[in-house]
Amino acid sequence: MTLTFIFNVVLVALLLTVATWIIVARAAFSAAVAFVAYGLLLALVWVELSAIDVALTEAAIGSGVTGMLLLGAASRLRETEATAVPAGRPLTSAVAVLCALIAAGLAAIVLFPPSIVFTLAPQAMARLPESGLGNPVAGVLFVYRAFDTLLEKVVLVLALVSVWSLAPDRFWGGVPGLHVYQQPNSVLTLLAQLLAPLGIVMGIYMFWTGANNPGGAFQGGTVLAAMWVLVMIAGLQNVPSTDRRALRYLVVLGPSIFLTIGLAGFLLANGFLAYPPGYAKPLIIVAEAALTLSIGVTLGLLTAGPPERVAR
Amino acid sequence: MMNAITLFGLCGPALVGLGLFGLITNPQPVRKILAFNILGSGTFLLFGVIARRGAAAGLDGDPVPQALVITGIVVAFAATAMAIALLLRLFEETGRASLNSSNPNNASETTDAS
Amino acid sequence: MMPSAALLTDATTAEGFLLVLAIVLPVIGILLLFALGGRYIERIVLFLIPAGLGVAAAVFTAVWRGGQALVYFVGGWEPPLGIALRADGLSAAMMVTVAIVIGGTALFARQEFGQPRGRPEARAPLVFWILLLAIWAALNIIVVGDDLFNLYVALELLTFAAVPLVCLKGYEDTIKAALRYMLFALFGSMLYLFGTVLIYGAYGTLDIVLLAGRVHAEPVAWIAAGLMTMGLLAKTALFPFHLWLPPAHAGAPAPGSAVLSALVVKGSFFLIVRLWFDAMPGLMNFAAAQVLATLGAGAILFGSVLALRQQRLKLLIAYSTIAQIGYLFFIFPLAAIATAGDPWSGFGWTGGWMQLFSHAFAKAAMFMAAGLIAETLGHDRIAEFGGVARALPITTFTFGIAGLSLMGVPPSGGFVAKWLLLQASVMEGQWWWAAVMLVGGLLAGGYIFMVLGKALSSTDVPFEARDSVARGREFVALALALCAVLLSLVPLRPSEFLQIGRPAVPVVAPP
Amino acid sequence: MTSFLIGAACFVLAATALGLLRILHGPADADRMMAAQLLGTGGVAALVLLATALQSPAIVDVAFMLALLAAFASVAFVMSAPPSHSKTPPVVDPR
Amino acid sequence: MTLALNIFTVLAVSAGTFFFLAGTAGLLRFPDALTRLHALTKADNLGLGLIVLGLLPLVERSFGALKLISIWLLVQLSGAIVAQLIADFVRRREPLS
Repeated sequence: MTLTFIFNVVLVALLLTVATWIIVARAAFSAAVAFVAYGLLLALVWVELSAIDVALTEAAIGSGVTGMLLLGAASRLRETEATAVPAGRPLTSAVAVLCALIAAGLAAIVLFPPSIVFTLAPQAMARLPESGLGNPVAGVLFVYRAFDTLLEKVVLVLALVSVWSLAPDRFWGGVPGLHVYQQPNSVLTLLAQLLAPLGIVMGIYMFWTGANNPGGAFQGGTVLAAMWVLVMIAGLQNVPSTDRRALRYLVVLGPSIFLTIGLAGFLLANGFLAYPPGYAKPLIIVAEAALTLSIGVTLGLLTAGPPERVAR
Repeated sequence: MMNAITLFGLCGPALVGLGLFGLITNPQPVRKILAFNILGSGTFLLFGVIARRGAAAGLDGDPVPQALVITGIVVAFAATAMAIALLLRLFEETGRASLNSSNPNNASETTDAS
Repeated sequence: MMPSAALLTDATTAEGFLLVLAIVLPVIGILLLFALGGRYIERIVLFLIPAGLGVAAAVFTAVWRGGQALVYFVGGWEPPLGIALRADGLSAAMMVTVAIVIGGTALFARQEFGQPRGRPEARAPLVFWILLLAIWAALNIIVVGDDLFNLYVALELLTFAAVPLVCLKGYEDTIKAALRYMLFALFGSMLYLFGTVLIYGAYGTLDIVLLAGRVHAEPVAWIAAGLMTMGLLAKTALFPFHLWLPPAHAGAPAPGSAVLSALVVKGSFFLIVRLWFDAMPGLMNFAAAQVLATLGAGAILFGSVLALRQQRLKLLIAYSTIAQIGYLFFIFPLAAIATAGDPWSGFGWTGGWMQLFSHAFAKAAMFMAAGLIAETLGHDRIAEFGGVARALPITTFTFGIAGLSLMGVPPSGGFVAKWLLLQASVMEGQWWWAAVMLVGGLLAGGYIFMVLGKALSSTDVPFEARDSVARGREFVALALALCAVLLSLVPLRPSEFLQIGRPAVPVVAPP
Repeated sequence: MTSFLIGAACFVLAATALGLLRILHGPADADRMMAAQLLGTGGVAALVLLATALQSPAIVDVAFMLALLAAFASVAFVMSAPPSHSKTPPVVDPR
Repeated sequence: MTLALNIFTVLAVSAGTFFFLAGTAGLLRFPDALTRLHALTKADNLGLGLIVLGLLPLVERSFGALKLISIWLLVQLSGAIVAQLIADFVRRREPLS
């Protein structure tokens, strides 16, 4: 029993306790508060699994923007909780047994790992120098499996369209509601004024360091999104109306540049999403810079929700 | 032999079980969305364990699953945002946030055609 | 024309770039539409739809002429490190079907979802066209994708496009239906992702072709396949996971319903087939195939009976979709366990796919017809359909010939499909499926004639046509219904084409 | 020194973990948020300890990220909490 | 010199962890939300501050030390402000307690 192992045991115990609480808690808002703590613990778990890139993502998303979304929704829906009819006890027990069985089956798979451990780490490392990147995770995201990354950005744009599509017709192109129920006060304004510049520096640092160290466009973009939302909540900046051209250009900027670089690969390199030898790193950095910005704007708008007011 | 990899490896399935349970049994959609996030985190955690097991070539983990988890987290966030937007819109339309009454056999009666 | 083992290790083929184009074209459309806004809908769509159709036709021709699958390694990175795209005969046929139905839907929806001139950007048109293009992109990835995680992203893209389409009209019930659909879909995609994770852990690759060589029948493969199948079944709305489908498909605007019913549910079905036949050949055994087909049989009987009891046309058609999806699952016992050795040339395989294609065309046509009827009447209550045939003869005719495919009556693709499946079940000695199909055909006949009978009857009180329907849209629906009929004229050709690029290893497992 | 630092990280985590009882018991949501806040600071402390013990500067970045977003989460909590004069009394968890 | 620094680190970090324990104890034992909040902010600021202070001699690069200090400053600042926000919130919500 090493100290690290004890640390991990404490961590897992905490994680499972909080997760169980989130599932069984009576009030949704309390569960959403606990979810913030849950996201935080998950980030620690990812550090312990030596996946720092993921830890950064989880820290930014889990306790940041997802937390805000869930808190806002749970708060809004608080009045409806009394009317919710819980499932019957026999059904609940049956489902509990079924889920326990599934978990046990999966646990058995973990306890009896395959005799040969497959890993792509050697292959990923062997070809990494061709791209000039130092962070193998960035290598997977922007070189080997760049197609996934491109599609994921399209998924984000589509998610935004879907969220906006929920606006009533008259509010289309209007201003998102942000689901905030308190008036901003001077303390909050002060916090936003202090935190936002730091956050913006952090976002840019994340994107910049991502080529060689853990970090990258997504982590950077998420911090930017959180800071933008904070600034809007504090009333330092108005929520932009969704028919603003500039806003829409910003959303598609990253995916468009990435796609253009990908298509240029047909002419200049080995094919779609291939980079010309020697130009891989600069091209990836250009794409990542644009993506950081677009992700920041898109995630911020996703958090802000569908338009709820007419733009003035 | 219990080590950190096995420990986290068992935590993943436990979270999946919890998440599935919450997703199926909890009547409130917002709680289902919370449960979906726990289910997702369990899935990602298991992937992280698989990545950790594949440590080789001077790396502490296989970078491919790690990268896929990042993509997965992004997609799960987008899904959460969308589901919550739907839920809040439903609440605004009806003042309720449950799916109970919409039995597909009679919900049609109020559906406007065309 | 016969597949050979060498094809599977093929490098990027000359026409492989077409596969990228098929995916990228709609994606460009999404980005342009979002950035430029409603005023450019006409121009962008007018360019993209024919271009996409052209690419699909080019892929089809290339596969046909080359007699082998098209392969493309994205970025030049070979699997397992990179992502491959691969189009065999089946993918090419799917791609063409998708392109035709999307094209038809686009023509049909032009009027309903046009951006009004000189007005500020409207919500429904812009959203509709972006979603339509996203569905197209997602389906093209699904039919040519060769990497399980890449396919996961595509599945999510499909979900995120399909769900808002359900509640595009913004009525209370459609929002509820969309939320229910969303929760089912989230459940489904997470189970799919979990299976993918297990597969990577056990076999170190996500590439379908590479997996086929590595997967053994062992617990981890079974659990992974089981979870993924369950997740995909939830998205396909196979009985008993069908609860979300009727309100969702009935609530969407007519062109949306057409795409949802004709194509979207087929995307996840396609992945189930890819999983069992291509990624994990040899895993399918008699019992598993029987379970899947039993659910299919349940869907046929349950869906048809409920369709008969519906009072509204769109719900009737939605329940009919549940039933028609059921037939698709007969492919598992009838093709996987083929006694003839090579399953790809068997009746079960061809019949299953013919069912998918003909249902896609017929159901799209039917939902369009229903939309036109509802537009004219201002409602879709079947009991008050008297006189519809006189007001909308072409649409009524369309509904009728699309119905032929659903019933399995000649001349129609549905007839060929069901006849092939019947033959296969008799040949395989699994007559019980034949019995279910015959009952299903009778029930389908029942609900089709229930509607037609009302439509053809005259009424004492002449109804007021709320809206005159443009002839052009009636002809679009008719053309799609005729596609379903035309399929019956090429009964043997598809069987050869659908074998192109299939793995040479036969899927045989003794009962 | 390495094991001392890891031990200290363990201790901090375990100590703040006790605060978890406040997440479970409440009684008010503000108490829960405070516990989450404490857990955040404890997590940051544990991470800087680990980062120094394992000589991994990247872990410090994670700590920075947590510190930055812990404040964001608290703001989200305070701002999105429902107005206290809501029509129906809030559901209070009795546990 | 190294020994002295090591002793300093051990002392500072130990003191820091103690403050975390004290903070938790306060959070659990104090009777009402405002006093709990008070205990919490004191503890985590002092605790983290002492730990960061203790770690400084071990950090090799000056950039690393700068990062550590800025983390502490960030937690200090935002902790103080967030405490005030939560206090406001508690006062508004539960005027009696």
